[in-house]
Amino acid sequence: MKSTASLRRREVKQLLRQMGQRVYTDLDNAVFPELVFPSRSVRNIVYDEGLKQYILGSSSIRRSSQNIKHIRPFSQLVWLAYFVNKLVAEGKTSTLRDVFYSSQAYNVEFVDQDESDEIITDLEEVLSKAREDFSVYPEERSAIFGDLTIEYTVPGYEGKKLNLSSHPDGYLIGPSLSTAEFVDTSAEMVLAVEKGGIFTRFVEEKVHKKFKALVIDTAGQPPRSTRYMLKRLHQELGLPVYIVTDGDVYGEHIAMVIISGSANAAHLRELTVSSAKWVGVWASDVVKYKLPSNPMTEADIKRAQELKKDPRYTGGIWQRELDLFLKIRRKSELEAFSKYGLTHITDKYLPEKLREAKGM
Amino acid sequence: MKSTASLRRREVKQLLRQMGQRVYTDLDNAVFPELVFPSRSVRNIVYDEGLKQYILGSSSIRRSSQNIKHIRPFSQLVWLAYFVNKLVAEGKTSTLRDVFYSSQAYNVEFVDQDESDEIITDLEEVLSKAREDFSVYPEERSAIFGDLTIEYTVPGYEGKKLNLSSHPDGYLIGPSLSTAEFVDTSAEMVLAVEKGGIFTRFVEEKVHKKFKALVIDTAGQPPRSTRYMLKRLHQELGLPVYIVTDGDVYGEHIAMVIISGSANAAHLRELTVSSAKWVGVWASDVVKYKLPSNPMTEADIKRAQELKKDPRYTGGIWQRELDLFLKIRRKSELEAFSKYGLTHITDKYLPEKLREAKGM
Amino acid sequence: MANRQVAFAEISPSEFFYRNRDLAGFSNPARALYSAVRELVENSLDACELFKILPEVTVTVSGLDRDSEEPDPKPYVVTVRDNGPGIDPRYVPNAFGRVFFGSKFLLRQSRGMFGMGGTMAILYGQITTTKPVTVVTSFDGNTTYTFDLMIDIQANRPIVLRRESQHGDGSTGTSVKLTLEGDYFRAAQKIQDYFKQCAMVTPYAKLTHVDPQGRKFPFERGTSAMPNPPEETLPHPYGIDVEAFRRLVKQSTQTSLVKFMSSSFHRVGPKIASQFLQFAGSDPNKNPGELTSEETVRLVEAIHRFDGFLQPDASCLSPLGSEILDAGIRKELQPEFAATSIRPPSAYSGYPFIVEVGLAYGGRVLSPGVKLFRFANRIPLLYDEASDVSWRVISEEIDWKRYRIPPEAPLGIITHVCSTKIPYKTVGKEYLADRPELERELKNAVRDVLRQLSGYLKKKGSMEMVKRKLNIYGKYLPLIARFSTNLAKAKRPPRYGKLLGKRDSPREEQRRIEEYS
Amino acid sequence: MANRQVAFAEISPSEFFYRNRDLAGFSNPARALYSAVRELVENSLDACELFKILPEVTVTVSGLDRDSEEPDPKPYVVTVRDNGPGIDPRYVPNAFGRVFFGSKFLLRQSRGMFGMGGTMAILYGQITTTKPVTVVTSFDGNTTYTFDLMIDIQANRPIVLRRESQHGDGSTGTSVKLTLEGDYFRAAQKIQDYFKQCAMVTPYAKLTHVDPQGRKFPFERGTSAMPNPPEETLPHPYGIDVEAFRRLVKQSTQTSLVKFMSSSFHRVGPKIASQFLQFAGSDPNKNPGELTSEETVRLVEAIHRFDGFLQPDASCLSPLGSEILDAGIRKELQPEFAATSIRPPSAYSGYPFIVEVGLAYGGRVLSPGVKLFRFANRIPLLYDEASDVSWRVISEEIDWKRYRIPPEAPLGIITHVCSTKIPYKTVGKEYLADRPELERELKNAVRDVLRQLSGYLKKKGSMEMVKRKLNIYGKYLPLIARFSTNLAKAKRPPRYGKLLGKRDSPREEQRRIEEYS
Repeated sequence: MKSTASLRRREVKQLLRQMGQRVYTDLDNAVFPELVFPSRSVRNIVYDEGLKQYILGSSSIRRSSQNIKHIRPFSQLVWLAYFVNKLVAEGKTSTLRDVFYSSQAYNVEFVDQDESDEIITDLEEVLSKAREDFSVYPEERSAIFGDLTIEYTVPGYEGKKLNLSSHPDGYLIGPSLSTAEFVDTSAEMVLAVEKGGIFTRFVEEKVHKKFKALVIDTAGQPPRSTRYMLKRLHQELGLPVYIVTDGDVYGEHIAMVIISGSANAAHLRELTVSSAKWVGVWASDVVKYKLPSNPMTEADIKRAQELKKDPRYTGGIWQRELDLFLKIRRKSELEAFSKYGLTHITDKYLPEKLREAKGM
Repeated sequence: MKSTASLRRREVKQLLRQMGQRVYTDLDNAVFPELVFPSRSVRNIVYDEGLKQYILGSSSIRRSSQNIKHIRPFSQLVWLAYFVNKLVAEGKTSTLRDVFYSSQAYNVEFVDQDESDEIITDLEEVLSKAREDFSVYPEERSAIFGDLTIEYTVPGYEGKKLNLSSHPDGYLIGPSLSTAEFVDTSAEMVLAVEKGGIFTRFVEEKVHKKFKALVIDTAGQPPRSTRYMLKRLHQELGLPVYIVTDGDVYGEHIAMVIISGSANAAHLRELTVSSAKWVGVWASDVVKYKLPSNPMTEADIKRAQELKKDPRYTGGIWQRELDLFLKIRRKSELEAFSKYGLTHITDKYLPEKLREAKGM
Repeated sequence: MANRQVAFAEISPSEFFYRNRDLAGFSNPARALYSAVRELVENSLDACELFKILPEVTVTVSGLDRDSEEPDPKPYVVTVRDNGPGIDPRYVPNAFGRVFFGSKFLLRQSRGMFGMGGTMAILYGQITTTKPVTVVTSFDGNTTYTFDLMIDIQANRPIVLRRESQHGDGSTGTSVKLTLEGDYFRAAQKIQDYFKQCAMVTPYAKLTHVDPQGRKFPFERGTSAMPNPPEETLPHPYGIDVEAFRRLVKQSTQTSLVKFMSSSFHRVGPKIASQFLQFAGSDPNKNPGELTSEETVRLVEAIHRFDGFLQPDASCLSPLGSEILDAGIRKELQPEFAATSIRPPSAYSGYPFIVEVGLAYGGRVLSPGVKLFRFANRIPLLYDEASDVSWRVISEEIDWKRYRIPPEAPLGIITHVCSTKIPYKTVGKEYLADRPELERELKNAVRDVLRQLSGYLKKKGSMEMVKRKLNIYGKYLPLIARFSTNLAKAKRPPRYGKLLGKRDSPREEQRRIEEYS
Repeated sequence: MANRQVAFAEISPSEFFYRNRDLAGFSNPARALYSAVRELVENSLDACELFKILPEVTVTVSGLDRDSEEPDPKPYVVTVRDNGPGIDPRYVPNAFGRVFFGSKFLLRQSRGMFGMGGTMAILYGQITTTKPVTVVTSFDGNTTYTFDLMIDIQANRPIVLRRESQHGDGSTGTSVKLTLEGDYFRAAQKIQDYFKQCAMVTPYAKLTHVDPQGRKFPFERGTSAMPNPPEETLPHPYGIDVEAFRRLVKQSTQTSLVKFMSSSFHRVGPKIASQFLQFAGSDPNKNPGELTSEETVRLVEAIHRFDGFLQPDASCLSPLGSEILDAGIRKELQPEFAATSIRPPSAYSGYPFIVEVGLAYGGRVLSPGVKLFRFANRIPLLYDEASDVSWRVISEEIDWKRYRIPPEAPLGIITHVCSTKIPYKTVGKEYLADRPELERELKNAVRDVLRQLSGYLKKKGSMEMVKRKLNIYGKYLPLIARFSTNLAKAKRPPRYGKLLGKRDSPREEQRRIEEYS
């Protein structure tokens, strides 16, 4: 295994410098500098049948400092490059909110955090890098547990190793874990679960040992850093990824986003694990296991009908389960298995579904 | 340091058995069994000037199995005792939601999770124990970081030790950390911060070393397990607790709940650290540090006016800062310090405030 | 300058209403057909009730050209026949052919308030079809008179085209047949509703409607109990004005003020008259005919300030009464449960009134939700519901939660106001003003019937509850036994069977259930 | 049986309205005082405008006993004096003392529609105070006549108590002084609003109101432009009925149908008359006087089916016009911006009408939010706003977002409908019916004024924008330079000064700004 994290850092620094040079040279030649990057407008988000994910089409934004409407966001974008360049150089991280407040010392006048968040996405596009690569992390964090030894690259911990099975409450997936190298693992798969309660149950029931698995709590729709972690585990360690969610359309969509990405991250292609498998809870499981269930709300039904038209949902279990949800009009939570005892989900359900998944 | 966690577990098992025996004996003597515990009605929640916290008054609920309106919740309460007794015996944990679904195998018919949550609180009262003591944990979890060596008591990890400074993204405070024994620490204080982003900043800036501190991310209003952890760190290790929140009335109230408890946990007295100190962000800090700020909303103002009448807020900085919030009608977030650079909060603000706090 | 002049002209009352016919409910062919039917029916019912005759009214609407497939609007013939007291032939031409000539200009409860509905119908028929109205009537049973009439609108005068008499068959009654341009297609629903609701408050009447296709809709008599006929009453001093006072003086033959007062006003006897005159500082023996204009004004002002007059009584009113209202509701709405509330007489601005409210719950006729049926002097009010005081009371003044009535319960609320003067907000006679006195009485009556319904539902519900709970110990005690045995680590289940044995009998059980509910 | 009889009686028109005075807006002392003032003012304005005299009307309201501290309601004296054409003394007693006698019974645009407001005010005064009305008038300027009148209500006849004449001062005009029981305390606000809004649509009138405390509220003339007087018009065939047709025949001297048609109807000439008679299958040369009743009915039915008649034109109407409306709005609302929209004539049911809409934005008089001012034939409509078609258009039919007007913008919308017949929903003359033709015209006019406002706001906004942006390069380019220097690890700042130098002149700058906005 090679040190991907430090490679990435070097690459980002280089990209930032190139961007600065382009702008500098234009100015020095008395030319209004401009930056060109793909448009994120709804019309430019297209579904790629081959990649099985949303990507950006060919329309571009040309942001010119000559245009009086563009000059403020242009300045903000250059400021952001300047700011994250310092972060990366100093080995520090920052949150989206920090970026907003940090700007206030520089007169670049973000109206609100929504505006600075937008510019951060712009920079992702200009550099073709996810914001985690230039040290901007979200606040929400999910957790991981299992036999994986990592080696930190963050300042003060360089070279230190840790095994992620040593704390049974799980490890937060934050900046230092995201940038750590993977050293060694005995795991043969990754299990991504939607909820903290089920994560704890899995750990308690030693799923990591019984199934040789790394267990990840996605805490609902997983933040990008977690999707990035799943991608790395799959890519660098060759582990298959299985996804376990609540038995409802939102659960189905969590799985879909891990597998095929989301429309609002269509400009980033390194976040999907297209071979990951959604193993449940399916609508058919709700029926088959006679799970305690609740009626779907109006919003649930509407969401299911929307997803039916979504190109990512073509064919396979995706359409089949949406149809069944719409037919039974009921949904179940993962905890519903507790009706049959707390360990039913790990003793009975999970083995059955993993067997089934391997045949998929 | 003695093994408080295992002591507690034994005590809970004994209490559950006593409860069962009382019910059993009554039934065996052809007497309708009943359970008596303090009422949680608003009229029975009183402020104790001495303890500086809310406690329950002298009114009681007499829940009798003879009363046709009581017999269902009575049965549910005895079932819950039976259920958590198994959990404790097997060293397993459960979430509030798990309890709701688990009941469905037993015909005790909770209408919804609100109802089972209520019965869990009833059992807390009957046993005078927090639900974490009988292995029922919330889903939300906060995090800890710093030089503290713990020894696990959970099955499979008994006797294993871990130092909480080994993972710089922080350790989740879940069931295994809550039940672990404290072995050793070099820390001299606990810093509880309201937000994950600031927690990460503190770790990155090595606050744990510079200030010899354990850093806890309360993730907003801290869950009970986190308040329980703060209490233990204070009581068992003798560490003073300092609280750092956003500069608004909700931040002030987070600090207050850690120090004096909340009205809806008035039946539990082991969750407060009455000597803890709120070091900021105060309304006066917003002014003094010229922080970027937002206008308070109608709801903020109303909340401040309510808190002004709250007996816990008598005197001291509590009233003073509320008055100032109401005067300036503005609020600031912790991240606002980023305006002066990312490390301003740890380099300048925190040392100043801790100095100030020691004089309080 | 002399030539600049405004032209003046006089018009007759018929002319005025001809020009402004929408003021009286004749604004378009659909509304006019509906108004013609109701005005004639109401005249018939008023006449029968005044003489306590059990009413039988038949209303036929048919196309003028029966075979015509022409679309609406087109000419229709409306015939209304009753078994009432008939009309003296001397009065027939003016009663039907002259605006402001009628029998409704008295202080007496009647459906008509403005005394011109019938004439307006005839006038409208004439201007849209130029056909005369035909009136056939017998007031003594011996002779039947037939008139063909038209109206000289500009002169407000009847034109008698035909007057014939023939031998009668011993029965009295009147039949009116007029031709007018109408739109039955659009009016049909309102006309049907009108009959249905009429039948609800006049269950003692036999109403028959024959529609243009010849279909017969009979509304049979549900009871032969009839309310007492309304009586004419003297005006109450409260609300009198100078003009009215002067007229009373002119009519009176009394020669002293005290006698005049005690014979001309409602509920004013010699004692109250004396007290009042003392209060007013007037000589009780003064001849009222000698009052100067200034003295009259002062006396009327004193009347308004004096608070010693008695409230008007309602002997002159003719409410439906509980029995008739109940019969009407049961007949038309066939409810699972019915209740009525009759309020004691009250008064506003010197006019006595009585509020009666009925309630119907469940059954096969009502659909879920609250439906309001409004009546005033036995007229169904079908338009502008949301502007009516009853609607306001029901939608704003009632705390429905108090009565624990399920929100989608099938409920009918029937309100009836009778008075010598109904406070209509418009000439259209479709909704009543928010008089506080009226609102208060309606509120009390609605609350009363809701309490009755609430009691009924509670009784019905508690019987079901008892059944449901009978076996509750049997369900839960075994569970409690099982869990506590496990907790106590006991070796055998507890002997709690005796607790179940305590249930000696269902009656004992029920006693206990009630004790704890 | 013979003795059972219904009693019949005739009442006069005065009697009818005396009994039902709430039908004409005289339901209580506050409303009555307001109605008396407005009816008299409207009569004065109608008279002046008919003769194109710039109106000057003074309205004085004072307590009958000026020193009395008595609380309301109490007797008030209302005096309305105008500089109109005056009234021929021969007509004075009937014009003021007789219901259904007046000058409004024509097909002509006027404020009054029912022709009895003034008489009702006098009648109400008489029944509450028994005081006569005093009318002083001169129609030639040479002689001034003074009348004291009362009404014999039962006979609907004036009683002349005094008739005097004296030498005039050369000017014409009428003054009416009546005494009635009123409640100024509760009516004051509405009366004030009435004058304010009147002034808005009659800026050519000088109105003066003197209140009971003697305070003078003058509403000065804002323009001396006056609309053309309304003209009487022939009836349009659309909407004619048999009765009206027969009257036209009777009045006509023509001896052939084709000549009768083309001389009796609005916008019917010989050509259209011939086409129509062919359509109806009638002989154009037939003498209309010889039409049978059946033929008349058939002809009227044919009129309703024929679609070759022209729409009514509006030459008979007297709209305010853009100039007068604008002057009125500016005078009374003193807005930052005003706009008007005058719609072309349209018609409903044969009555021509014109919609005029004004808009006022900003200034010191209006408060935030939309305020609606409604007028019909120049009468302000103050009651029942939510039932009016204008309100419905503004609140439901307009997509406000389209015009980018800030939600709390201080906005006044003025709607004026003029017609030979205003479609009032009630006699109270307070709100207009939802006629689809009317709704469409209002919608178009409101949209038009909103578009004008939208344009104004946009222009105002873009000028400010230009100023704000002038120095924007100067602000941002140095920042871009600084950050890119750091990123590029360059040793000196870039030479971007030339880019700032490119700003040759502010005009060049502005051109570029506009190019990119």
